[in-house]
Amino acid sequence: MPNSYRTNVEIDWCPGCGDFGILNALTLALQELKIPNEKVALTGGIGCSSKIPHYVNVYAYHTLHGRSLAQAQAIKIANPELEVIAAAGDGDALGIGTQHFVAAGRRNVDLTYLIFDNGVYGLTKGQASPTLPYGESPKSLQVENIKDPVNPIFLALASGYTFVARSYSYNIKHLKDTIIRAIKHKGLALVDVMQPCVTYNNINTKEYYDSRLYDLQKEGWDPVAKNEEEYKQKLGQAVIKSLEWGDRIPMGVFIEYEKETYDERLSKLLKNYKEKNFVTFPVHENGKPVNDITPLLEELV
Amino acid sequence: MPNSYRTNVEIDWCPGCGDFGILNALTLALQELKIPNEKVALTGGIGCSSKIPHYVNVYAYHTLHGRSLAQAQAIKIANPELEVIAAAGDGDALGIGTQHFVAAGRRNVDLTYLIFDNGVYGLTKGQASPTLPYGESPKSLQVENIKDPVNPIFLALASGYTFVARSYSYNIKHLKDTIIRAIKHKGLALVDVMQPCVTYNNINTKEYYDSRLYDLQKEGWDPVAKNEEEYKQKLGQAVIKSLEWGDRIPMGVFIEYEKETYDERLSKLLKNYKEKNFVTFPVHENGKPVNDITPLLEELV
Amino acid sequence: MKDLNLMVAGPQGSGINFTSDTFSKVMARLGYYVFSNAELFSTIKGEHSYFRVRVSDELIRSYSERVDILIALDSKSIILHKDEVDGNGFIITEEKPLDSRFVQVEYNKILQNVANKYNKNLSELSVMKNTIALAVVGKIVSIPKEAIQKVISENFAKRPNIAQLNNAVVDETYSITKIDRSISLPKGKAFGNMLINSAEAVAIGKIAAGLRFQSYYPITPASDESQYLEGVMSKYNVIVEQTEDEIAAINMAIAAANTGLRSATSTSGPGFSLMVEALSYAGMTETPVVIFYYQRAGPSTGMPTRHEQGDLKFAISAGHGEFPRIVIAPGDHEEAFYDAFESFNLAEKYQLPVIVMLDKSMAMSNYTVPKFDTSKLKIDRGKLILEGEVSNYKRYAFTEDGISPRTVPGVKNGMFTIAGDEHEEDGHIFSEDPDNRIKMMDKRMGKLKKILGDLPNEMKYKFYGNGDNLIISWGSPKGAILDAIRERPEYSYLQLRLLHPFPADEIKSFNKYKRIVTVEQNYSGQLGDILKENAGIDVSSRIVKFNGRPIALEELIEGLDKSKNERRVVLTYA
Amino acid sequence: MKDLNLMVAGPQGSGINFTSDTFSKVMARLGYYVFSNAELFSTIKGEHSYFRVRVSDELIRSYSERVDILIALDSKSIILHKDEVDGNGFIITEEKPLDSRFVQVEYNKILQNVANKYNKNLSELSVMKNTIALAVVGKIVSIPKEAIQKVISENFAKRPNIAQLNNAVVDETYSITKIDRSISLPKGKAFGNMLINSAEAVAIGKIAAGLRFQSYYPITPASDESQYLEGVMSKYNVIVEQTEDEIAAINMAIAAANTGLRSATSTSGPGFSLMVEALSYAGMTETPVVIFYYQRAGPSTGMPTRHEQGDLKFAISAGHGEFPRIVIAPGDHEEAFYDAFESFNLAEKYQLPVIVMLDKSMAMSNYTVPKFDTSKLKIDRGKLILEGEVSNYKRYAFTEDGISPRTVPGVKNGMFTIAGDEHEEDGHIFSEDPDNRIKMMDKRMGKLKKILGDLPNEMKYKFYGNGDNLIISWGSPKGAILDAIRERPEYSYLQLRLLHPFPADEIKSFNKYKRIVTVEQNYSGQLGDILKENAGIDVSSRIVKFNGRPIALEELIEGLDKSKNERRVVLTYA
Ligand SMILES: Cc1ncc(C[n+]2csc(CCOP(=O)(O)OP(=O)(O)O)c2C)c(N)n1
Ligand SMILES: Cc1ncc(C[n+]2csc(CCOP(=O)(O)OP(=O)(O)O)c2C)c(N)n1
Ligand code: SF4
Ligand code: SF4
Ligand SMILES: [Mg+2]
Ligand SMILES: [Mg+2]
Repeated sequence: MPNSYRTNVEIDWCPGCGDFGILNALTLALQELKIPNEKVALTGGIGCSSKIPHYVNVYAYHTLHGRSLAQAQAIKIANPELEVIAAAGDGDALGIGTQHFVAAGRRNVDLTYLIFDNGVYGLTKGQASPTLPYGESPKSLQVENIKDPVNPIFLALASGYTFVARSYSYNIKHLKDTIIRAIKHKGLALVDVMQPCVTYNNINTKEYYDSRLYDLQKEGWDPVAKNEEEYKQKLGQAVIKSLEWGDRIPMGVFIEYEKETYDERLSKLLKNYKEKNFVTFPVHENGKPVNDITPLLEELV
Repeated sequence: MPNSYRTNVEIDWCPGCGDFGILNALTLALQELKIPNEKVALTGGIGCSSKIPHYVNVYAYHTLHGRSLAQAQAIKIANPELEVIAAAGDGDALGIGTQHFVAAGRRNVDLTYLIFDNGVYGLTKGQASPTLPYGESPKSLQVENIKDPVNPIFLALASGYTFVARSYSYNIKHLKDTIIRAIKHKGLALVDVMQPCVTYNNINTKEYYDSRLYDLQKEGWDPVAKNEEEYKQKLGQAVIKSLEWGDRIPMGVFIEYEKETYDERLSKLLKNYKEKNFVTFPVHENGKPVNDITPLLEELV
Repeated sequence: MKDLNLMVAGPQGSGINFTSDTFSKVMARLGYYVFSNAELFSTIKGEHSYFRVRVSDELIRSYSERVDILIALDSKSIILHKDEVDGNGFIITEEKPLDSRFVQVEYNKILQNVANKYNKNLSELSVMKNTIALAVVGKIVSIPKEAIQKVISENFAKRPNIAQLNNAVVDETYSITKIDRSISLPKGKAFGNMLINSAEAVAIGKIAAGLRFQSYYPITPASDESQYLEGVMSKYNVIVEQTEDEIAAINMAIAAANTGLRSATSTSGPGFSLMVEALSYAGMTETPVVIFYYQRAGPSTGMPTRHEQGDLKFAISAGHGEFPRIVIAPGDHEEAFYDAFESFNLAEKYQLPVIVMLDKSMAMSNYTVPKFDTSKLKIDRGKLILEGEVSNYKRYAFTEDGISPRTVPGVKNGMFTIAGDEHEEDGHIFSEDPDNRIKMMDKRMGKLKKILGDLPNEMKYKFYGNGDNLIISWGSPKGAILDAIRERPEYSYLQLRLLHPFPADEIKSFNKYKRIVTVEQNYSGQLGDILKENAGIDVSSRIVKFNGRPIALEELIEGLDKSKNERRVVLTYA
Repeated sequence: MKDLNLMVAGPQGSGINFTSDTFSKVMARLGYYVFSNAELFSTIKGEHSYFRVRVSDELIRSYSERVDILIALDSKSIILHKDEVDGNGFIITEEKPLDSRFVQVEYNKILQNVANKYNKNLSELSVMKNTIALAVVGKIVSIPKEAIQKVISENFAKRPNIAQLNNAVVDETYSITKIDRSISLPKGKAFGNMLINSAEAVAIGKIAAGLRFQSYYPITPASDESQYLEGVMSKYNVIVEQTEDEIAAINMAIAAANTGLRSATSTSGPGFSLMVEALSYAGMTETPVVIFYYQRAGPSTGMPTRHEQGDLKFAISAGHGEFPRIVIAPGDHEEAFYDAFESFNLAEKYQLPVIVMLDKSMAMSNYTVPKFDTSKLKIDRGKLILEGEVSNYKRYAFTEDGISPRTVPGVKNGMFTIAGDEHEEDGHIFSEDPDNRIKMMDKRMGKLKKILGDLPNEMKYKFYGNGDNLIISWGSPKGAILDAIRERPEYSYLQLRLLHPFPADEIKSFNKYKRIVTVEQNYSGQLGDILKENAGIDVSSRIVKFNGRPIALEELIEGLDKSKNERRVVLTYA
């Protein structure tokens, strides 16, 4: 049995912040899956959200603003035996880190990406984040937001994410189940979590979401694609669903499609990658290099 | 009448490179539109493609790798009277500059973005670019490409580009017409140009494209959306079309939708933005600042 | 001189900034010099934080370790700060008194009385505990309650009901709270001063300079400035663009500059690091762009809301390859204003990037300064051609003074090619001619000498005092140093303002002082290295502080005394 | 000693590299010392470019301005280079002879003869003009044609038909070309040497060190190394990951390092600039990661295929805030190999980022070196715990030597929290305690002193010669300097290898030489500044070169002579 998944660090989020729900759902999911603590790596960027690695009793990487996903992919590539979870704010993920968001879709590394989507830059005091809807001006903004929001679901579908879902920080059950499903998914899984920021975002609040979010699966959407043909066809429909944002906002899984993951592809280029764990596969014996470079030197003579 | 649109700089692309076609089509388009040379700003990133600013006789910004679009947007914001064209390699646009690619969709600045899409990093000697299809290994690669390609059309649709097209460097007529249509479009227009690199990409060649590219418009696709409802609905269909890549590859306009541009939105925040050109609107009179800061100082007393 | 030191401590988000800001404003209005600063956690709510306000009838520019009045809004504040409070001081609290300093305030009774009077629920008023504490301080210092109420009314100008309730709380507090001792201050004489911080001073300086384009990505402590600008952008025609990251911010500022707008960006360490590639581009392309660099405690994310001056050598040498730049450091809010203004002249006259070094303590400490004098401000846009027509134009033409005329799009026949590759006079990049390379490097790097020749001495350094020993410093320690040399007149003080290019000739002449020490807020004493490299000055001691907090007056005096015997003195007061 | 200098000039993409590489290999096989270098344009095809190959029976490490044989593959090459060719030299060309140096070669006739023999079209053979020129050189220098043919066969091992045709061209050229003079070289005696450049040397050094993770974003001249690694990644179990940008490259390398792999990234100036934020993170998080920094001519995109050492001060001070790093500079391909190997030991032992400074001339000049000696290579991974179980684990525990044990995911109860914010021993960031801050800064920065104490002298500097005057330099000028002091024995040579932390004690002791000059390939003579700052050495002259081309032997000798009277000597040979 794994140890408790909570560290005993005091949490410094604002009371009522949606982040608490995500922390709870995540630790519940890990508990349910019974993954040993030392086999889990959790990364965060910089932001309120990205403090979560300090609260979860696993190998925790508190990285740089926007770089959570970049580092998470490298961790999984370095050691495919780990369960890797990347956490990020919407600013991290869809502002400063967008190049990694898109590039990750090309790799399909088997990890879970949780976006704490609150429409604002919480830790820097409430500026517009890339997901803040057009024309809104939550109280912390000096001027209304004149940019259109990024649509994380649509963007993930376009980038090739093989599992794409939306969930909600105040629906712990849905969120926990979605995280479990995302972790179990073999490939890159995105969970875009609607996460009210009670301090700065007085628009996208609990009240706002409670009345709007509906469960895609309950309304019959089957996101699973069993082959490429079906995947392509479902993509179009998933995109249409991702455009719904108004009186009704869909949550649940938009697409789920299993194909080769990055470690499987890497093993095409690296003959020992599948059998050996590169971390514990030694590079020296009592200091003597294991690699014999003589053939390389001979080639140059 | 504008001066010639070509500088007398000698071109240093490899003989036969697809880039020549883009240069030709672009100068023909400018000629046809008769925009005075001094009213055009053309930016490039870094790459074979991004040398194009040196060859066109307009205000030319040869920027940094990946930053063509970021700078182009600022030019248009600084002076909305200019016709702004951003050129970029696929590495520029979809590798190192992806965060700008996505963010630009949120602004909808009225400019034209030309991607020179050759599947490789030409100037650095042929490494895989983000659009190189999975499993391919053009002769310059040491190992086969194990990443999936970015789909620029799909990504642009997801990012909110209001005009999205594909064209082909060896079909000057189609390319010129597409560029003209893109320039005329009020809003952010992407033209993803299939551009064979004769030196490094021996897969996506002229022969490859000649037999595969078909004209969407000739097959009846009407990309124009006249309102938001229609736009959303056409997005789904356009996405499906963007997934075609095989024996048949669609070219032409995938979507065209006019909505508020960024300068229109900016004038909501800046009362003089519409009437005055901020470049020529003076900041001083004989050295004396025009802005009177006294009210700001008074507020602090 | 008599000074009063107030500390307001409590959980972040509990309104402690409201209390200290209001008190500062009230005292400034009453003609006092005020110096305040904030110690916040990098969190939004809950963590223990505090503000200090120092007030005096004479000019003060630093904070004191002594606390005369502590407003303790929770019991943690008492535990953490009670030992700092003077023996004759006051501790304003709800809790049971531990010694004679404690003033127990009946918060709930006061609020209940007001609630009854206005027919409100007690819970609606619970956020007004701060106001009570403030009023208690007012009573201790014998401030007329109307002075407080006026400022409260202004603060809540848009919400008169709230103002009314708060002012009723002031009335009630004044009427029922009993104080058996008081503090009397000489009458204030300094009227008409502004209460301001450097973020505001810089923003206003930029507006005066005709800033037209500001791009930024949010970051503490730089973004306060951009937010201030957003508040006035429409009135002063400034495009303020929040970008997707700092790379976009600097690239957009560069492009806007090359399109003819006065352009700037503001950031802190992590953001500046991401701007370095484009900084080098600005140098190569001779682009006039200004970067306002608000330092905070590093490395990496470090302590984002804490103070440091750790980025001096980095700012001077950031960027691959060699290119000219100007690095200047204001030392107080007035200089921040004038330097912000002047930085655009420098950038456009010499066509290069200018970096203005600021820091968290400047951005977040409010103090009183005289209203800025705008009469001598003069805008000089250098060799800029904004309209009309030119002929035979070459963007990078070799000229006698090394500066080429600069067109912008729209100018007929003025078409340029701007290139970050090495280029010829016309901006084209294809010859890679080795001799042209040498000429172009000489052209660009030659600006540094020209700048040193052109700039007036007060842009290079300022000198204070008449002691035989010399303190050399840069940036924000200025206030504490000026206050300290009043107590230790054996020290003079050389404030270095132009950090790059280094004014070696001028600074070398100071190498005659008996003993030279540096004062800086970083680990290694970077200025000491720079003085050695550029002026051959080997300082006898480096006084440094790097625990994230600004320098207090008393510890600096102590540090100066210690520096007689120690090569490195670490200040540690928190 | 007798040396031979060949220049192969022509349009880029016309195969001039094939000619020079083949000639180099042939001569190396024949026991000669070979030194070659390339001058390419930043373009793919068409622009004029050239390669030099210098050959001698004695050790040489630089190129000479004198050209003995010029292969001119187009008329532009004749115009540009004929004046460089020695009066008794040879100009191999298709065109009409202008003077006695010209050797007119009947390219078309030779190709036609071979085409006829093998029943081919002439057009198919037109790419083999290079081979003809090579064979003519072979004849001039009296090389047995079989020596050339053997190397050609190896080059085209996978395309034997091409090999056969090329070798037929060699036969035909040898048989019909008439040469009336020749060059005779003493017999070569240096057998068994490798012909290698630093990109290869570094790659092989990394493999020996057990590199497991290399991330990179393509950039000249760094990516040759990564491409070499891709070629052997499967065999040696190295994950080579081409990333979306340099920010991802360094972040992935850091994460892989913190997951337990030996990790590195390689880049050049523009890419390094983008890595600066994460470099500071690596310093703060005590991450062992190695950055191989291939300098090229800056600023900005500069001259991407040209040489410079302009990034020294930048590499030393890059990153916001203060943190420890190691910066080392190999001066030749052998050192590049050993330093690449050792850099991983340093990174893991001291848990910090290590920067290895290389440059374009090292990456792109091939010369002969003895086979690397692997017998003394020793891997030391420091306090790394890869498996098993630990207890009471704290990633940033204070220890006597300042280095904390380091776990990786998978180790039971070894859970760490890595944080770029200032942290406590357990990696958590919430106290922001000022005293902990001081201790943590001391812990990290204290490594610098430890490193200076631990490292052997030969990692810090090397010393050559016995003159009374001293040249101080770093990196690639080493070859030219060693060759030059043979001619000017009044100079000794101090090669600085450890650039940061600066070995001040050791270097100060050299301040006794009559006259000290620096030799560097940058504009301002950055090493001069560093010597002044750190060792109080005020050099009497700075010899610099910054036109994008490496230093030639003759100009350096001249520069040394000039340095007696000039504070700054600019070398300009192209
Ligand atoms: C390079 C860099 N730029 C800016 C910052 C400042 N910064 C800290 S948190 C943050 C934004 C946080 O917003 P988000 O990612 O949405 O997370 P949230 O706080 O809302 O959970 C920013 C901009 C930084 N740390 N690093
Ligand atoms: C920051 C940075 N990284 C890397 C490079 C090196 N570089 C020059 S061009 C190029 C790629 C060019 O590829 P692409 O954008 O597809 O343009 P193409 O040459 O194919 O037209 C790269 C990586 C650079 N100039 N700057
Ligand atoms: S500021 Fe917003 S996101 Fe941050 S902790 Fe508070 S409620 Fe949560
Ligand atoms: S390398 Fe390719 S893209 Fe570049 S100029 Fe040559 S053919 Fe064109
Ligand atoms: Mg957020
Ligand atoms: Mg390309």
